[in-house]
Amino acid sequence: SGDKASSDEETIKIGVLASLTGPLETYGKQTVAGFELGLAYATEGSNNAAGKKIEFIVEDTETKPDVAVRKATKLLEEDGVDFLVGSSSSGDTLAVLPLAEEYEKIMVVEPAVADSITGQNWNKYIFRTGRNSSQDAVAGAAAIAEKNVKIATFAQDNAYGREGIAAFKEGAEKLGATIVNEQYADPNSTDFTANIQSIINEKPDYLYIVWAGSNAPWKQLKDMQLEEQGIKISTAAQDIASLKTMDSLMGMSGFSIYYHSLPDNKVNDWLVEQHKKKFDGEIPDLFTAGGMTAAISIVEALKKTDGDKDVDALISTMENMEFETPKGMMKFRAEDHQALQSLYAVTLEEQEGVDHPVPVLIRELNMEETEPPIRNGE
Amino acid sequence: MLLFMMLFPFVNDSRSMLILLTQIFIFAIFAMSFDILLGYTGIVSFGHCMFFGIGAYSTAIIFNHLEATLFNFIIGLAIGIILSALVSYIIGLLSLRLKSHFYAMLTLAVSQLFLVLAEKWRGLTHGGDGFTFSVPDVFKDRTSFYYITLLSVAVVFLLLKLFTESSTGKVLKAISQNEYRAEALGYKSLHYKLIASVTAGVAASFSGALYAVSLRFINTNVFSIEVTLDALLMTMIGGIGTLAGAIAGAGIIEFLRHYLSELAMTYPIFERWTIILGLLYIVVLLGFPSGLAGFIKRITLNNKMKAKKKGELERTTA
Amino acid sequence: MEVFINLLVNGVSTGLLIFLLAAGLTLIFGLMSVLNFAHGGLFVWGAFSGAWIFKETNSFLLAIVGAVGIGMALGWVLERFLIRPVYGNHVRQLLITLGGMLVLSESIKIFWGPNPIRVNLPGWLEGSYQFDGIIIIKYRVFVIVVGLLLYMALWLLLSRTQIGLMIRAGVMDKEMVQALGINVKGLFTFVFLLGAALAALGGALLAPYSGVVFAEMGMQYAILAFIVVIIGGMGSLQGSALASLIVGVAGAFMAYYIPDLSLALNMLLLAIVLLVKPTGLMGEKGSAV
Amino acid sequence: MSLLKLDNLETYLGQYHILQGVSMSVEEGSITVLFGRNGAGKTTTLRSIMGFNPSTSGFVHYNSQRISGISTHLISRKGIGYVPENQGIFSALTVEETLNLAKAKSTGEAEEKMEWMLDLFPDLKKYWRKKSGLLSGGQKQMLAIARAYINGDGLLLIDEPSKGLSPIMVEKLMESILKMKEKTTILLVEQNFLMASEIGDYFYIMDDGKIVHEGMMQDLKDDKETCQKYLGIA
Amino acid sequence: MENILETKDLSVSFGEHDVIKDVNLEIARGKLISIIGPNGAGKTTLFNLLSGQITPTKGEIYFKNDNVTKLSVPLRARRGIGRSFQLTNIFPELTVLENIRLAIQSSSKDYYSIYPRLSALSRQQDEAKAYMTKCMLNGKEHVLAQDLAHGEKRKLELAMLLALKTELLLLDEPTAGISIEEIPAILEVIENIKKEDRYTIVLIEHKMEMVMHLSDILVVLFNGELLASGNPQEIIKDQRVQTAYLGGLHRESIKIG
Ligand SMILES: Nc1ncnc2c1ncn2[C@@H]1O[C@H](COP(=O)(O)OP(=O)(O)OP(=O)(O)O)[C@@H](O)[C@H]1O
Ligand SMILES: Nc1ncnc2c1ncn2[C@@H]1O[C@H](COP(=O)(O)OP(=O)(O)OP(=O)(O)O)[C@@H](O)[C@H]1O
Ligand SMILES: [Mg+2]
Ligand SMILES: [Mg+2]
Repeated sequence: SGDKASSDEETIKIGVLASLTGPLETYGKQTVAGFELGLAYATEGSNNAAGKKIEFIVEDTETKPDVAVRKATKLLEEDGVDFLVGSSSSGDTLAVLPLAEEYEKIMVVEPAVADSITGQNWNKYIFRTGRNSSQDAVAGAAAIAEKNVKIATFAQDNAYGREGIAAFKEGAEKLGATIVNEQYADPNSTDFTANIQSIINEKPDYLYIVWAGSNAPWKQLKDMQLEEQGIKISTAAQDIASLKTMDSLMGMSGFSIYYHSLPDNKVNDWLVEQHKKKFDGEIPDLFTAGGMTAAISIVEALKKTDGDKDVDALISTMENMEFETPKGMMKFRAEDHQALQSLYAVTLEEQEGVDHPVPVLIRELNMEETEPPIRNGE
Repeated sequence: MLLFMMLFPFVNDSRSMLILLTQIFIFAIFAMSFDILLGYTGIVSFGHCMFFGIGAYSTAIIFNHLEATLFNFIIGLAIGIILSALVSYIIGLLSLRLKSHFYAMLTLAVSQLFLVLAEKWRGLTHGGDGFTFSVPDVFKDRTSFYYITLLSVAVVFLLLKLFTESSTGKVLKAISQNEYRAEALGYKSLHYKLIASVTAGVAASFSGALYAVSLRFINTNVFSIEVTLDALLMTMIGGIGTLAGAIAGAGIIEFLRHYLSELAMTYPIFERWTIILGLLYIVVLLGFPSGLAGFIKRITLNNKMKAKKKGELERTTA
Repeated sequence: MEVFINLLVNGVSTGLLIFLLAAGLTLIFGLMSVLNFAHGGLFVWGAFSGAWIFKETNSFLLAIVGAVGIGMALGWVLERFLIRPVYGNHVRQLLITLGGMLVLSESIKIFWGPNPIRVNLPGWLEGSYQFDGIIIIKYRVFVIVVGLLLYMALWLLLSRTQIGLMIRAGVMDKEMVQALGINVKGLFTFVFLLGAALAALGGALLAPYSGVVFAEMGMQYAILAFIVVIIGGMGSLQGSALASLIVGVAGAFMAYYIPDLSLALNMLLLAIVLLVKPTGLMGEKGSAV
Repeated sequence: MSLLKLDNLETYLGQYHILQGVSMSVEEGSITVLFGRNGAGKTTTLRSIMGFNPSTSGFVHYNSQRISGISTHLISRKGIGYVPENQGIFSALTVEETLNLAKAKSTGEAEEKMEWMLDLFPDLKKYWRKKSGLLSGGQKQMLAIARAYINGDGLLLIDEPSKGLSPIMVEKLMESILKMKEKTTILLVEQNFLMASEIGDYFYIMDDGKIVHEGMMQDLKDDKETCQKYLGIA
Repeated sequence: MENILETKDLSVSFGEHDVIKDVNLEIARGKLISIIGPNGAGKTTLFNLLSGQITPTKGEIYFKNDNVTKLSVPLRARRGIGRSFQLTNIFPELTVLENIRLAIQSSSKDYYSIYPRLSALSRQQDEAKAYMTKCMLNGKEHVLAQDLAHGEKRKLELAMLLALKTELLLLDEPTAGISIEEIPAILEVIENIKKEDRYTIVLIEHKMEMVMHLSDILVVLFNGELLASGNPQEIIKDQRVQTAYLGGLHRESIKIG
């Protein structure tokens, strides 16, 4: 139990929760790969920070909240971890949040997006390096919304879709755009043409889409000839697996959270290089960067406290802490511990020798621009 | 066995094992409730998760709005149980006269409607993301919660056992074999099926409530078809028509899951452990249609027969 | 008016696509009285292998044929090892094919990884026609044509040959049918393979519809197919066709006019039909209760 | 010449040794009756001939061809029709469908045979479109016989046709079977001694899986001792 | 004498096929009535109407002067109409004892108790054994019903029916498929039941010898209509019955016992 680890003052343990099997397993694997690289980067390969050895233990949540709780408890109690990192799904993460509070350990949330993690379900031990839905939405709005622009929205009829659109709407309207139609579709549906039809009827300038997961409507959007009717599509350019399904959106402008060629900084250069070296020429993906960021944030905090694991010291250090990440500088906002970060306005372009549409930078949306509203009521 | 389980926390101080066992107990209750339908009454329901979910959400929502006291837990539990009883009664009344597979699909449909409801009634459920809530301290403590669930399994097992041994239970068994004949003996089969489905619904709701408390979090997953499938796997593998089989099944499945996914950390081929579970399930269905419990029963029966034969042989030769 | 036509065409085409999926299921159920949950697994295998073959060979025909072939091979394995031992027992069929379903859809990930994969179309099926507000997607027309042709072929097979009769009789008394000189085992295998072929074909045709395929779609579409088959009346080919069209068209109109209800539409339809007419729209009297 | 010949047939059901060396032969154009008490193995004998319960040793020859060891549908196609003990009615098929099915792999002139059967059993014509499961017991029996005859007219194996039939039906059935005898050979299993002795030419008596007695039917009627011993008839 | 069961213009048709036509039946308490009639005459259907498996298209059924036409199968069983089935109809995977106990449980009005009552259990056990003795099933208590020989299954049917303690017993061909040697045993059981005066028995049977031996009253059903009813010896001489049902064969008889 706990005392074994605490007797070993010299080691700092981090428990990483991720979906290694189940529908989100690619996300989980990226996080883990990124985390490992991030640790190497931040400790310059020594896995030592402020004189302490850093270890990490990975557990598979299987994208099931009950398993996540069990694994988290195991990490906290048996392995005696000092930090939790994770996880791939919002559900798993939400289920683990109270444990962080109960055991008084810091949890770095990456890459779960649900606003409520830093909103109503937040507690002071929670820090999030991943972006949240609202940031996405603000970035999405910033990429297309301006005065007198008519925008229709289309999203999955679930919490992710609804939340994303609500935040987008707020952001877009602030920028002077009007939302003319909101469509939500059964994420499991075969046929989205009716929703698309309804959008066409409103003749908007833009169609903004919030969609995660497999059964995406891209193909049908193209079939319905939206572009030809003067409706521009905009959505998030997500991980590479998703990009591979977005062939028909070539030329679209939207935003990206991360793509290896978008940020221009040395951390990212290092990541791309090392990742390719380690994984057979493969480029890092969306959540690889996220995993790395989570690792860096922890190591940086430890460096600042000089290896002090005292949780209150760590919290006060991390609040307002700025740190270098593959996506440039980030900062944990003091109020809700959400990392403010850059997102990227992009267009999708075809590139020689790449089997998916490549997000090409239009401009970086800096952390002030993408700053989401504070929702944890404190 | 029970004694061993009682002593377990003293001999083993691994918390995650404790949680795993707690989880197994909760699912054991759920699987037993499913067994009342599948094993004792011959009703296949593909929507059993709805009662699990109703129980879980009732408790969770109460704790989300009221204080985390034991009294409120009882209230949540009661609401869940009443709702489940009501829902199972109504669904049963409408559809239990359908043939097995139609009933299965109908329950699936209704449970999916509950999923949609939970997804859409955001004000109450916070949609698919779900919400966390706090629970009374006795439930927070892993050891005391372990004992609470252990006690619950024992009590539910006992109650259901009594139920299946009662006249009503006997009639259920008879109905599952020959409904037509049972009617001619004066038993209204619909009444009995309703009793079975309400009993099962109530027990499932109870396990759902415990589940929510154990997580201190809830989301729409509790209404997902996987939850029903789990109950099905557990009951089938453990052996239908024997409540103990359902408990064993819950244990087997959860442990297998646990160790296979652990193995996956070192041997990536085990990442596809769902296949192994699926194959196991198929093998059990084909090879031991009565599950583990049935298999054991058969072996002991065979041994008894052999012993008896031997005895007879000795007598005749003597 | 344009809206109406668009919705109708798309709805009909979706309906026919669902029909392809349901046809195999209803065939296997109606004739052999087997409830095959693994149908969804065959379907998803059809979808993945079709997409994959097309990517490798760039021949749509080959993709379809290959997908159907693979579907049939898997169907053979299923019939031989899972279903044959449980003919005649609905509950066990339901349970065991569910296991088959789990294994089939999980094993997709061994071959193609856990990520969804994109599906392409040959040039001649890409794009759509547009006449003033009316947008007709070429591929949907193609699906409508294929769906109608298949419906006719199946209908002929069942009404013009005695296969249907033989198999129905075989379900009631297998030995007696053999005693009439009919090779029942062969026939059962044939029908099952036909059903598997239809499932795989449905998968291969659906894949380019939305443009992506993913392993989890098996369960999703298995449920959809079951819903349609039950609404139509178990085992009735016409019923399945009708129900597929209803689900397709109602889905399209509902998503347009009352989008809030569309999430629950199929389940509501199913529940209503089961409660009002348990035998389904065209089911035989008395078979459901 | 004997049309069907069983040679020392041994059959197991599960672990039970049911047929323990059954030998018998059926002459072409005759009605041969197989008697025996409940559980003697009569049904099993017929089922072994049809290949449902294949024998583990011994032979069955039909028309001098060996048919033991091949599958049922091939045995049937040689022209053997079978009326099972439980009638084997396809309850959801109509009379019409059932008889059409019988024609599918029929040997000989199916149409003619069908017409003749409908003449013999006019009830079948009356309920032509009715589901066979809804027919009364006697009607089902007629359907089963017609089905077997239409399907194969070389040899008919009939298992207890008079079970559950009214006296007049039994009488009619006897007449029909006698008429059928003109066109086909029949092996009949029967409990109703009265009926069988009236129409049979030759008989076998089975007990405990063995043939214990055989002879001409006329002789049996006078053989009170055998009747008493094996058939419980005084 | 009081009638335990009466039907008024009872009719049923399936589609356009009238199976039972205006049957007016009066069954006196304590008698054994046999129904004979050609195959397909509607005998089983008449039983199905009386016990409630099917509902008539027209007409009423009175049991002990109460109109029971609209009651369901189980409710009629509870009132006292019990039946056996033409094809054996038991609980295959329960033991013989359990099969009978289910009937006893019903007759002792122990319908819905949801906890086991030990005293009732042992009492029911003893009672079940008594019925087993009565129906000559001794020693088979713990055999699964499906493993019984055919004749024994028929006896079990009878035992269950008796254990239901209904006043009216409808027996549908209790000797169907039973070999000649075993018939006397079943006959004996029925005779024993008949001796106890509290039962009224309606029997469907094709074995004329048996019918003549047992019946107080003979009813002839033909094409769904009551053709004749009355004293067996007279009925059987009726020309119509001779041509429609008996044919020539009945003259030579099968010896029973
Ligand atoms: N599936 C089986 N497994 C084991 N024994 C069986 C099986 N089927 C039948 N038997 C036994 O085989 C024996 C012969 O049965 P068979 O049906 O051939 O008798 P039968 O002479 O036709 O009797 P009946 O006059 O009752 O029809 C009986 O003792 C029966 O119990
Ligand atoms: N559910 C039904 N639907 C349609 N017709 C039916 C149904 N049940 C019975 N019949 C018909 O009613 C008639 C009478 O059948 P029933 O079974 O009552 O005859 P039965 O007198 O018992 O004959 P048997 O002596 O052969 O048993 C038959 O012609 C049968 O086809
Ligand atoms: Mg026999
Ligand atoms: Mg009858």
